[in-house]
Amino acid sequence: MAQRASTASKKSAQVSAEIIKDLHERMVRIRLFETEAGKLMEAGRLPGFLHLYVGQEAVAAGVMSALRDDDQITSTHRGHGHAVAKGVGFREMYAELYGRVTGACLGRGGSMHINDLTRGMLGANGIVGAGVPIAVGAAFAARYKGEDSVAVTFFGDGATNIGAFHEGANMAAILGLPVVFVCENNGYAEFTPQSGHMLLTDVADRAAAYGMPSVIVDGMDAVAVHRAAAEAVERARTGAGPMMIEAKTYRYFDHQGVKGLRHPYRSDEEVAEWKSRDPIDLIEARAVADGTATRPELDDVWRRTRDEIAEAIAYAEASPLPDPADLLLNVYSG
Amino acid sequence: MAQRASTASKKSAQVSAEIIKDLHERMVRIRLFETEAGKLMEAGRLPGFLHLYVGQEAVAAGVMSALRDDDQITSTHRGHGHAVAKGVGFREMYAELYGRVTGACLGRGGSMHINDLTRGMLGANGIVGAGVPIAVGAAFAARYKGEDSVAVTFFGDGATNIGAFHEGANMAAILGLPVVFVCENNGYAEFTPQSGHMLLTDVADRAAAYGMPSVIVDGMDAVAVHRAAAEAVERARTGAGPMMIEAKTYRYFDHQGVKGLRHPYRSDEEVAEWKSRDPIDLIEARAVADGTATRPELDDVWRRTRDEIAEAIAYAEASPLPDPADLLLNVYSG
Amino acid sequence: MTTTTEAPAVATRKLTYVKAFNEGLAQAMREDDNVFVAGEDVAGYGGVFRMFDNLLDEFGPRRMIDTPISEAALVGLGVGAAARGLRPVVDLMFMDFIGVCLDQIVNQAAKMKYMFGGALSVPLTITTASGAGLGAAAQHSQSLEAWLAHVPGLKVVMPCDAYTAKGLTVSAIRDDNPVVVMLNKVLLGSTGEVPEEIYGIPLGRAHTARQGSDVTVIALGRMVGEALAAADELSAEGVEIEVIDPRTVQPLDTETMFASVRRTHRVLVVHEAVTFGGLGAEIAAQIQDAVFDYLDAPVLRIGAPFSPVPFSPVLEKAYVPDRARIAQGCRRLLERS
Amino acid sequence: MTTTTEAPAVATRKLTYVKAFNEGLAQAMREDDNVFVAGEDVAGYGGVFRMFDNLLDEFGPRRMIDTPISEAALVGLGVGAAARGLRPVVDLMFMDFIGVCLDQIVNQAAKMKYMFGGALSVPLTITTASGAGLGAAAQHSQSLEAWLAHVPGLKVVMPCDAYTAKGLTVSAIRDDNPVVVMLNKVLLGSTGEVPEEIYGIPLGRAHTARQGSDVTVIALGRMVGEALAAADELSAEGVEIEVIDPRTVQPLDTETMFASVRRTHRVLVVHEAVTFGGLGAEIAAQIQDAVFDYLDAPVLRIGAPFSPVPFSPVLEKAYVPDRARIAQGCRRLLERS
Ligand SMILES: Cc1ncc(C[n+]2csc(CCOP(=O)(O)OP(=O)(O)O)c2C)c(N)n1
Ligand SMILES: Cc1ncc(C[n+]2csc(CCOP(=O)(O)OP(=O)(O)O)c2C)c(N)n1
Ligand SMILES: [Mg+2]
Ligand SMILES: [Mg+2]
Repeated sequence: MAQRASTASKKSAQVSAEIIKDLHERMVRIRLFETEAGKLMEAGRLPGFLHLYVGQEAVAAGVMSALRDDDQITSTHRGHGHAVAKGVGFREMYAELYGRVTGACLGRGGSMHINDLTRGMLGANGIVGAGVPIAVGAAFAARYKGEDSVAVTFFGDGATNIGAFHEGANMAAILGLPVVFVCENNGYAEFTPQSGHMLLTDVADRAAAYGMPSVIVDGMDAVAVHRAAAEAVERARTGAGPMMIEAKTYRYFDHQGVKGLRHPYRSDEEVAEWKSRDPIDLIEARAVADGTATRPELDDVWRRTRDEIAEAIAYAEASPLPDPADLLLNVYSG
Repeated sequence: MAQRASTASKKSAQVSAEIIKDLHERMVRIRLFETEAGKLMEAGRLPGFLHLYVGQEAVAAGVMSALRDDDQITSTHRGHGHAVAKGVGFREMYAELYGRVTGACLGRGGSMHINDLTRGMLGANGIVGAGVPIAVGAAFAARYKGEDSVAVTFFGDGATNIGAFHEGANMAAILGLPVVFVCENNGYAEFTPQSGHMLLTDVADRAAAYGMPSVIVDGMDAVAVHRAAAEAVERARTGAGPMMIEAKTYRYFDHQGVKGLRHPYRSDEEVAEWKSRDPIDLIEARAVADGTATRPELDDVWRRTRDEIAEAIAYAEASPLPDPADLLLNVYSG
Repeated sequence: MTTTTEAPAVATRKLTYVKAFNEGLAQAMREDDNVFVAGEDVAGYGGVFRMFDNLLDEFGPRRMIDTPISEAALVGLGVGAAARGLRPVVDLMFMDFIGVCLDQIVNQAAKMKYMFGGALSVPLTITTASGAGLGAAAQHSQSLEAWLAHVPGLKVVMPCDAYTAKGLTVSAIRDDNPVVVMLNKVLLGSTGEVPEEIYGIPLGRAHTARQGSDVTVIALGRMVGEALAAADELSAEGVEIEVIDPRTVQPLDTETMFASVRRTHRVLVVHEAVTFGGLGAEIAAQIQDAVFDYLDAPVLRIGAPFSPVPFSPVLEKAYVPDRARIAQGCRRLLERS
Repeated sequence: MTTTTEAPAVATRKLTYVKAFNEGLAQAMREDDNVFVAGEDVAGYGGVFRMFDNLLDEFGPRRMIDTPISEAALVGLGVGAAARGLRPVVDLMFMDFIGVCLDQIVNQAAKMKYMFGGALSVPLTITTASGAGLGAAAQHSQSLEAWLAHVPGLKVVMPCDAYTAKGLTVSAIRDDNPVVVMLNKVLLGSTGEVPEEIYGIPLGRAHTARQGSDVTVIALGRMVGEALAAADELSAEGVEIEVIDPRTVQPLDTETMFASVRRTHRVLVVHEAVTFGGLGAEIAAQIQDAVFDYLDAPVLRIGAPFSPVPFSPVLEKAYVPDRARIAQGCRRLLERS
């Protein structure tokens, strides 16, 4: 039913140098954004919760590199990676994490509600599965208006057990809407392994319940993800309807925050094994091997990004707090 | 994935005469109960809504004949057939439709809430899909208490699009509970044909999304349904987990009430074609042909049932109305 | 687009409540191509309450969408489409079904603008049928406006007659916020004068349906008609009651209520919902706070008793407030000195 | 099984709120094998708030069930199991998630006994964490007790400290009705004296947390502590306030409130939920009705402003009521003659 990973990744050989570099840069941007956010949180400088994306970078980078600016995405509680990859600026993202009025939500939303309508980022979401039908609605609007943009909805393995996912998938299928369903299967829903929340090995097999094609990709291989996404997006854009991509991936940090020492829900070996296939290491090795980029070029991406992040954090810290007098701002329109 | 109807019905040859008679009687009881209820409604003697089961009798009869009294069922808005087949009395059912204090719900619930805990009938339900997780809970309780009863949940084709179905199916699967999922696919959700609410031809294919086996049966053939149900129940009872049965069936009357003249959502030919395979006609022909019963014996079932129904309606009509002074009865326990 | 055309003064013909709704919706669809309707059996069948009759013929399947039984996805579809600039009208058939999709209404539609720092609007209209009286029992008869009115970001309207069914629906669709339009099932076939042209009734403004000097009765939805009937009965006894129809329960026009109470000194609030935690509580709390010194008697609330809606008509009749209970409440208020 | 052991008089040691909850739950599980717990990460992980720490070790996987992210099925599992005689404890983690499963709570659990003509009971306990103060923003910080208290058939408790967290949880589990236990997230780590033995706190009975003669403050959940702090502050000014903790908001012990107001003549209600449509409205409405002639000033309500819960701590602090606002409210009430 679902194409196997091998099938999809075989084609991963044939992408341009430009795309490889693009994928690399998106991933580095996510990695550094998240690592710094984690440090700030551990230093007690950020309020609220952080669900960090480190480890899963290839998915956001691979999918977003296949999208246009006017394509829409809906995201999850673990949304920073999607936002960064979709082009949301570091400044407004950090400022939001700091609760500053210059933030992406004017300090009102925090980590779980980061959005940027100018970038087609229709928001992270604190409710598991809730973004799925919203993406279906965005795709509906595109078709209704005669535009050819598509909508992509990201969700975890755990999220496929909630009703909104099921309803949204069936709705997209029966209406034949341009939606790409991207399951980031990191093997866990919080602290429950996939085997504890569903009997299937491959979430992609759920697509058949909606008459939707699906593909499984190596979620640590940004190129493989990019190719699968490009295909699914092309299908959707040309009116062939929705499709599901399952990307097998892993999160390095805890469900929330950076380190989780409380409950050994996964082994050190498991973590180490996944890290040995780090998505950024993989693409760098490949880029250097095939001459797409030199080591110094790659290092430069890290350096530039680090500088940009340092600047953005300084900007956030220097930004004013919201004024409590404006508590009722934006509750209603008009 | 799902066994095809042919596979399941082949075995339908080998059931005992006793079971054939049992199936016949259950179906006649449903048919007459519903036909009379429909007449009473058209005569303006029953308040509220009625979703009649006529046409689908083979499903309730086939499943219920495979159950024990201590097995539990949850039902739907179209619940009379399930209740009758599970052994709920005509008196309390009619009395409930009349809103009398002698009714199955003391007149508080009406058609959509008929229940009988002594018969393992955990209630009709006015909310599409809502009975599914409740059956999962009943099955959980049975296993928890070390009992070997099973739970059966009935739902329509349309109901498989709602979140509660999806969540309940996955929950039963991952917990390995003794639940049998019976989809009564009558081809319509209200006035929307199946092709308008899902892309699949066979609802049974949805079971795979939960790692659950499934089977498709001819829902006009009570014997076929009985055999499929007996197998699924046996599996569940012996700890092999949940299974889904899709019974392809048809409702003769309108979604609600008896005749629907407003919107020609289905053709006369379609209705006639299904009626030509009437489940009661089928079993009677078979019973007479193979000598299981004589025509007079079968007629006697109709006559006895008619008498019982006339008596039950008289009982209901003679029953007192609830006392408005008792408005707050049973809102709380204790 | 939050301007509302004020209603024309002269009505020209009688229409049923449901046809008035339907006409308002159709005119709003003609006015703005961004308006579409989605729901279960709204297109081909025209809605189980005939709310959407003939709209498929006029607007076609692009704008009239039949959906699967998937209320969470249905509302979500509306949220996403609204976020992208359309003006969806999403139908929930029975209000009782909001339990399966409240997250999309409350955590998504209502909060999105706020959480996103004002980056967008969610001009979503949700239509639904509420109320008891048809023997539809506990899961098909509820009036749950108190839940919705407690949610910042939502607006809620409760048309009491054909005229308001049309005007409030038009305003709901034109409004840039998520608005829930609670039609009343018992009123669907009731008739009233309705202007032919499109008109909006301003949201958040109460209407004094009858003037009187002795008692103020604030009535929601179908209870407006019951209150007017009670007023006739009381008038024969020499008691003149003022009937206020809030029309919109979120935002709630309390100023009109306060002004009335300052004149009458006595007030009764009536709604179909159960009294405990109903909007009568909010209205009573605000009135006693704002015009405490004008009150000659405590604010009296009339609502349903604290039980699910019973099926048996004899119980249902005792359950839902009516003109007799309203009249009796007014008399009690007047007895109190 | 609706009897409740009255709490022993002497407390022996301090425990955190969350440990007190956990201890009560564990003792109720020891008391009755029919009690089991289901929810997301409640077993292996012990709950994201550590509410279920160590319970898997003691009770094993038969009684501690980790479930998929499927709240509708989770509550439904509880309803079905309760209908079949078990006493499920079902955890919803954050109260904000009830939007995805409210149908099972409201249309199934709450109404089943009534709709079924009394044929069964639904002894289901739903635990959840509510309230703002952790920077968790609009979808993880709500206090939605007003929705639940408006539903006939449900009971709702709001423990304000470690002692009540244990006792109300035990009573909720022993009760034969669906009861929602709203823990408060900010209080989880707060400590208080808690008896070691199992005890229940009667549902539906308010507790006078502090006696005073000048103003009655009725405070829900975490606001009880804020009210007591305000009382200390006011006491220094020579003003003695009486603090009433309803403990159970459905059923609501209004008699205790009325009796207090008859003595103090002034009353303030405070809760975390938004003021509009919050339970303060119901309490105010009942008080002005029942003891109108005793009131020297209108009932004053303090709650959150009408907006979603903001993320930025500076806004969140301004959003949630606190001791300062309560004290100020009391002063305002006293100024009014
Ligand atoms: C409706 C709902 N239920 C529960 C939660 C709490 N929760 C937040 S994230 C999460 C796990 C999600 O797992 P998955 O979908 O696999 O995403 P991942 O965290 O692995 O990225 C849970 C249970 C929630 N936010 N919303
Ligand atoms: C949550 C919910 N949505 C919508 C309805 C209205 N409704 C009642 S029955 C029905 C159609 C059900 O179709 P199906 O499941 O196929 O059952 P059938 O009526 O064909 O037996 C609908 C939409 C409802 N009762 N509950
Ligand atoms: Mg995951
Ligand atoms: Mg059907």
